[in-house]
Amino acid sequence: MSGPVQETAEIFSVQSVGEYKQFTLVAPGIAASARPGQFVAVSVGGERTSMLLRRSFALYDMTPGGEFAGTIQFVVAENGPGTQWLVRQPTGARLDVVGPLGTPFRRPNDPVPAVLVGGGYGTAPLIPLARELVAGGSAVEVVIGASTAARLFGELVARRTVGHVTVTTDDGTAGQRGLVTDPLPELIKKIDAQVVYACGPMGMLRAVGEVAREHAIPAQVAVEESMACGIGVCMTCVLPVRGDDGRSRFVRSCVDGPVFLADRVRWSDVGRLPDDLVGAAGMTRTPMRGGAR
Amino acid sequence: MSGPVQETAEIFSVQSVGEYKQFTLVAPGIAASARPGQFVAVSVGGERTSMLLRRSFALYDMTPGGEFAGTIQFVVAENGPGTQWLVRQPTGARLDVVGPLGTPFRRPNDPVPAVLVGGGYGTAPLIPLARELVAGGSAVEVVIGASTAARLFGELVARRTVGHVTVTTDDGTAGQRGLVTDPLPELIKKIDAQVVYACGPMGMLRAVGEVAREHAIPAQVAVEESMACGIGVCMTCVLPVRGDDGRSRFVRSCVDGPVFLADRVRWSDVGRLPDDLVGAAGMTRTPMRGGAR
Amino acid sequence: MADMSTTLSSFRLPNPILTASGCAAAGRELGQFFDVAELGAVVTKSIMMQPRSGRPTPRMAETPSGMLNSIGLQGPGIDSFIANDLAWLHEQGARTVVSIAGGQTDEFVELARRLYGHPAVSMIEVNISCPNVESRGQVFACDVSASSRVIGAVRRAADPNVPIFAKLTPDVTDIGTIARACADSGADGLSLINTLLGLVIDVDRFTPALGGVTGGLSGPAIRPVALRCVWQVRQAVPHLPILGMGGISSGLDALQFILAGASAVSVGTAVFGDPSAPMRILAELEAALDERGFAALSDAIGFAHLDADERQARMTVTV
Amino acid sequence: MADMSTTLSSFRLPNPILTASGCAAAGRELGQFFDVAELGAVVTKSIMMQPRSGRPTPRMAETPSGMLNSIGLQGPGIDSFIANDLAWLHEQGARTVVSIAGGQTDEFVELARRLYGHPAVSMIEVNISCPNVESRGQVFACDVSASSRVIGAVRRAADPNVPIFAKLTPDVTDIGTIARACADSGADGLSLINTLLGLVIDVDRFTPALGGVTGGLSGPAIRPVALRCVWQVRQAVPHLPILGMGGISSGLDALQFILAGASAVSVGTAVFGDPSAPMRILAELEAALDERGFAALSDAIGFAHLDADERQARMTVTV
Ligand SMILES: Cc1cc2nc3c(=O)[nH]c(=O)nc-3n(C[C@H](O)[C@H](O)[C@H](O)COP(=O)(O)OP(=O)(O)OC[C@H]3O[C@@H](n4cnc5c(N)ncnc54)[C@H](O)[C@@H]3O)c2cc1C
Ligand SMILES: Cc1cc2nc3c(=O)[nH]c(=O)nc-3n(C[C@H](O)[C@H](O)[C@H](O)COP(=O)(O)OP(=O)(O)OC[C@H]3O[C@@H](n4cnc5c(N)ncnc54)[C@H](O)[C@@H]3O)c2cc1C
Ligand SMILES: Cc1cc2nc3c(=O)[nH]c(=O)nc-3n(C[C@H](O)[C@H](O)[C@H](O)COP(=O)(O)O)c2cc1C
Ligand SMILES: Cc1cc2nc3c(=O)[nH]c(=O)nc-3n(C[C@H](O)[C@H](O)[C@H](O)COP(=O)(O)O)c2cc1C
Ligand code: FES
Ligand code: FES
Repeated sequence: MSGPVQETAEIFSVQSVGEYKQFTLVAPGIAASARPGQFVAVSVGGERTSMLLRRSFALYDMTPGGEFAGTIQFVVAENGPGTQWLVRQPTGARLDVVGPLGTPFRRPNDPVPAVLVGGGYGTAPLIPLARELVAGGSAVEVVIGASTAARLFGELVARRTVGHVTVTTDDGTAGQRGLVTDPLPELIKKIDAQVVYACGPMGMLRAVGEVAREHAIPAQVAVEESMACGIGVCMTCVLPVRGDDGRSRFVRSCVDGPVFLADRVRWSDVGRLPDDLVGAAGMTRTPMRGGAR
Repeated sequence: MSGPVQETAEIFSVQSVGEYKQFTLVAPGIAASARPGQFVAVSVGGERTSMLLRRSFALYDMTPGGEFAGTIQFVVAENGPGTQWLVRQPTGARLDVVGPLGTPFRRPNDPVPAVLVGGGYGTAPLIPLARELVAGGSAVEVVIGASTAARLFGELVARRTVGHVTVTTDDGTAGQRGLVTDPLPELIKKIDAQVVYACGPMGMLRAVGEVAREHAIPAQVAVEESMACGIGVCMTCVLPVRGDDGRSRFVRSCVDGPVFLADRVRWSDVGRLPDDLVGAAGMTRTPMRGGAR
Repeated sequence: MADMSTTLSSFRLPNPILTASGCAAAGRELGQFFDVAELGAVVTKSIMMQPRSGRPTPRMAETPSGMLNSIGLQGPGIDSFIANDLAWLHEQGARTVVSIAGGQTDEFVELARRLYGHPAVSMIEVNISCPNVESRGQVFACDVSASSRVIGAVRRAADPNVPIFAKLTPDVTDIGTIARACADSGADGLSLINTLLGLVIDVDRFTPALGGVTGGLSGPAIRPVALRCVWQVRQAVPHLPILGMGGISSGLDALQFILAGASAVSVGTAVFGDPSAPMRILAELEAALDERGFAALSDAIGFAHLDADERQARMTVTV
Repeated sequence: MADMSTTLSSFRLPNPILTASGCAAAGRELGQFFDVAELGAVVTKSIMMQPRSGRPTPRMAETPSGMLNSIGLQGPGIDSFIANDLAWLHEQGARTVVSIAGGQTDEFVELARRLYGHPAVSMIEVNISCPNVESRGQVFACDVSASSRVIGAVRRAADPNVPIFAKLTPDVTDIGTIARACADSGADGLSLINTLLGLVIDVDRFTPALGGVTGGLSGPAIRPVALRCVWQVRQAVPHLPILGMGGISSGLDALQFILAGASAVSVGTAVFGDPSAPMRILAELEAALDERGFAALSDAIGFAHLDADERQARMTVTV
């Protein structure tokens, strides 16, 4: 795994998938080394924009250059002004992209049965992972969910990749009504899964982690925390995570994540400052007035 | 003359003319009442841009709606980031435009011989004026100049409108080498001109004013001062101008101009605060530290 | 539809959207784009006793998401203002907040006297973010005692039926202290913020870009600073109403100020880019309140200072 | 090609582009994008004695042409910093400015001692824009005597061969006074500016958007304020070198700071949007100086303060 690069990448195509847009970019430098679970950070707004920060997107596909130049794919949900700008960009436009960023999903060396759990566009990074797991001979189950049918992503490609997929929606507009975690225990049992991989909203990741723990198997989850730099220099993207030494620290989700072991993340302390965090004592000694200073 | 309106105007066409781009916009509200010498103020940069202020452009054409919707035209020289953005806008894009703004050239009630002097894109607002003067039966001479041939504007249309046009360039790449003011005295004499109209850089306007004064005729000149609002509320665009009462004031060039009588503008005091200006005494009594406060 | 009415001390307004001093002249030009009587109020450009030429040009520079200006309080002087501008506003039926500025305490006092009893004046905004000639040009609002002196004197001189608001500069170490001093001296409310002192260098002429060297920074760039000031002042003097401003260009921007503690807001620089901005912002704010279940604007004022229980209580009572 | 070398007191730099404290960690991550030894210097994130967790999330909010952060000086503490970060920088051959922060004077002093004689330390930036626990959390740099005390003590404790720069906050009534106090207490130069205190309200959650309530505003939005501070401090203490920063994202931005009086500049927030910004800005600045006929960067420092004759003289001598 080599480091990230900054590329001016042409948009090769933009496709609508439900409520999402799926982007294909010509980005050979990033495609060359990207791994499932990693993400890219894209400049938005064009010249003289008032939006200074890049927007992050998990990689849905990375096809290193061969006969053609290497490409990457990601999936964009319209959210605020940055993603609104992005989804309006036409084919042929050029985007400034930094990647691949973050830690990938860790794969077993030997085939192991795995369940992949995707929420909304969170399914995107699981697809290339599924492909690798299947190619490596692992038994794979995929369950995807969303609030409503239009926010599902990847059903077809998941089905093609692993042969079948379980679908849930909160409102029952597709698949079974309910949460992705509802069918999860059964799927784990079905293939005697040894690992769960998940990507989606924080609440879902936490719930997936709990189900995995009940089955005494690890869950690798890709989180989404607000990021200013994406490359590890600013410290905005931290989560309270338990380390190998048992002590918890605020850990950067852009370089030490976005993939974490679910049972290491202190979900109930996200957005809080638990007393036992390394360096928390230092904070009370010197309360800050606000600001970086 | 009715007041300005704010319109979302579609770009009907963009044409290259030398170094300039000539815009045609569908803007019936503005076209309905605009007069030669007036200008429009255009938002630049698109959504979430960091550029807050509108850019001003003199009207080159105003065709009120009849069978088709009313259109306006203006000519844009690439200057800083705002105009760079503007000249890249494609046909069909929509611009937020306010206009018509400012005072038009005042036309005589009866036909009078007139010389029109345009510098660079400053020729643009003189063309519709020339058309009106000719239609009104005035004898018209046009002289246009620029630093170099590619920065001339309107030679052909001026020739079509008034039959002939004198051209100067600083570098001799078109017409006679020299300044627009070189042939001016001769042209004034030729038609026994009773008025000069001019638009172009400040230095040129001042020089034109001097030539007119030497011939004891008025010069109406359209100035270009940095404008924040364009509608008269901010007081950024002022020039030191002598009033009918003989006293000088800082006068807003966006509403009391951009057309001024050249001999009323205190050219050598532009960018200064002459002691005899109305209210200058109030300034020394209360020196300001900077800022609006 | 949320009830949009609000109050600034004893001044009742049908809605909380005002213009900002110096960004709307005396309303006449904006009258070409909308009926100024539909504003919460027009805040006029700060007026002084004598006519003032203002500063030499260039008077403005565009900056990222902002602009720098150095107008230098150009104006016709109070007599002409009353005869022309105020008369026009009165004719339109526009509620009017008159902003006054002075070089010394006496000038403020004299201005308040001239406005005494004038039927068109609903409120006076005392622009103390301007330099004190008696103190080597230090801005009044940078100093506790200068602020107190002016506000106290104006409060005594002004029509007692007319609320007076002190307009503060953010360029101070502790805006809470200044706000408290104004409150103690009789201010009926606080307007915040005036521009931040800034500078741009012209890299081709190798000099400051503005004729006045430094200038005042305004626009969305300063909004986080303005919100912080509103937040701090709301905590320092919770009993005084705040007229908030600084970079407001949308209804959600205005809502941020309301939630932070402003009872009404002024729209300044946004008008330059969009002359009908105040009316657009009013409509957007109303929609934003409706979407969030506020029955009345007044329920949202200072809402972000409440804890979860207090919020719940306020919403249940009124919705 | 203009000679780009410059000095910050006794510290000689091949070029005037540095990173900004807290915006480049300790250089390692940026090393993936360019060779950090090519920077004028790396300025490391402010380090304190003990490990610090920093503040709860959310820690940032994007604002128009800026961002608000409330990291709360998360860091590993000085010992780990020296053992890991400083060692790595030393290996890379990167010139290093170590930023130190403390809750009281003693902490600053102890930090300076730990760095004493360390071969990798070219300069110390004393981040006094942080709260003084002994003074109810008031920021050191908001107060003349607190600033003097820290700077004097650090100057006495630090390696005499290493220049110390005081890093100031713009959130003060008169930055010139603070700068003079630092100069009198032995600062070898001044770093300006730190972030402006700001706030954003989350209009859906009805609370401040940041976990720390208020945060520091940075980016192009604040550039005019930063330039004004550099201008004022250059006039207040003309003999001290200035490390300028605040919203620099292009070579022309950097040139504005140089012309206003900075001897070198730090690039902060721009790195988040463009990790190779420092190298791009260096190239752009060099080109801008060449175009304008400056033979050396040093000729341009403070150029905008000169009158026309002085400028002429300076250009003719050197060009
Ligand atoms: C590692 C990672 C992977 C992601 N993958 C995807 C993906 O595959 N598809 C997708 O549609 N979205 C993804 N997101 C979320 C996406 O980055 C945000 O939706 C986007 O940044 C919002 O920008 P905006 O301008 O539309 O919204 P705004 O709310 O205006 O953004 C303002 C600021 O907040 C940040 N921000 C806002 N929401 C989020 C969020 N949910 N996560 C992180 N930062 C946020 C933005 O980056 C920006 O700096 C991912 C986020 C992270 C951190
Ligand atoms: C009444 C009037 C009529 C004009 N007519 C034309 C025309 O027909 N064609 C044309 O090409 N240009 C015209 N201009 C000039 C045009 O407005 C400027 O070139 C343009 O505003 C520059 O914007 P920018 O973003 O490219 O440059 P920037 O330098 O980045 O602009 C920064 C700010 O300064 C202002 N500014 C910069 N240069 C000028 C200038 N020369 N005049 C006024 N404001 C300026 C901008 O409006 C903006 O607010 C006219 C200006 C005025 C006032
Ligand atoms: C061009 C201009 C002129 C101003 N003149 C005044 C003034 O005369 N009196 C005053 O109190 N504030 C004045 N201000 C400050 C505004 O009223 C307002 O406080 C500030 O601009 C912040 O709001 P904004 O970002 O919405 O513009 C002026 C601002 C600008 C931009
Ligand atoms: C995320 C972040 C963290 C910062 N941390 C520090 C810090 O630890 N010490 C310090 O002196 N300044 C810190 N700063 C302030 C910067 O060094 C710089 O002074 C300020 O951001 C202005 O420059 P800019 O606009 O180029 O970012 C931080 C700024 C940001 C944005
Ligand atoms: S986003 Fe900057 S450290 Fe993670
Ligand atoms: S541009 Fe605002 S008054 Fe003329």
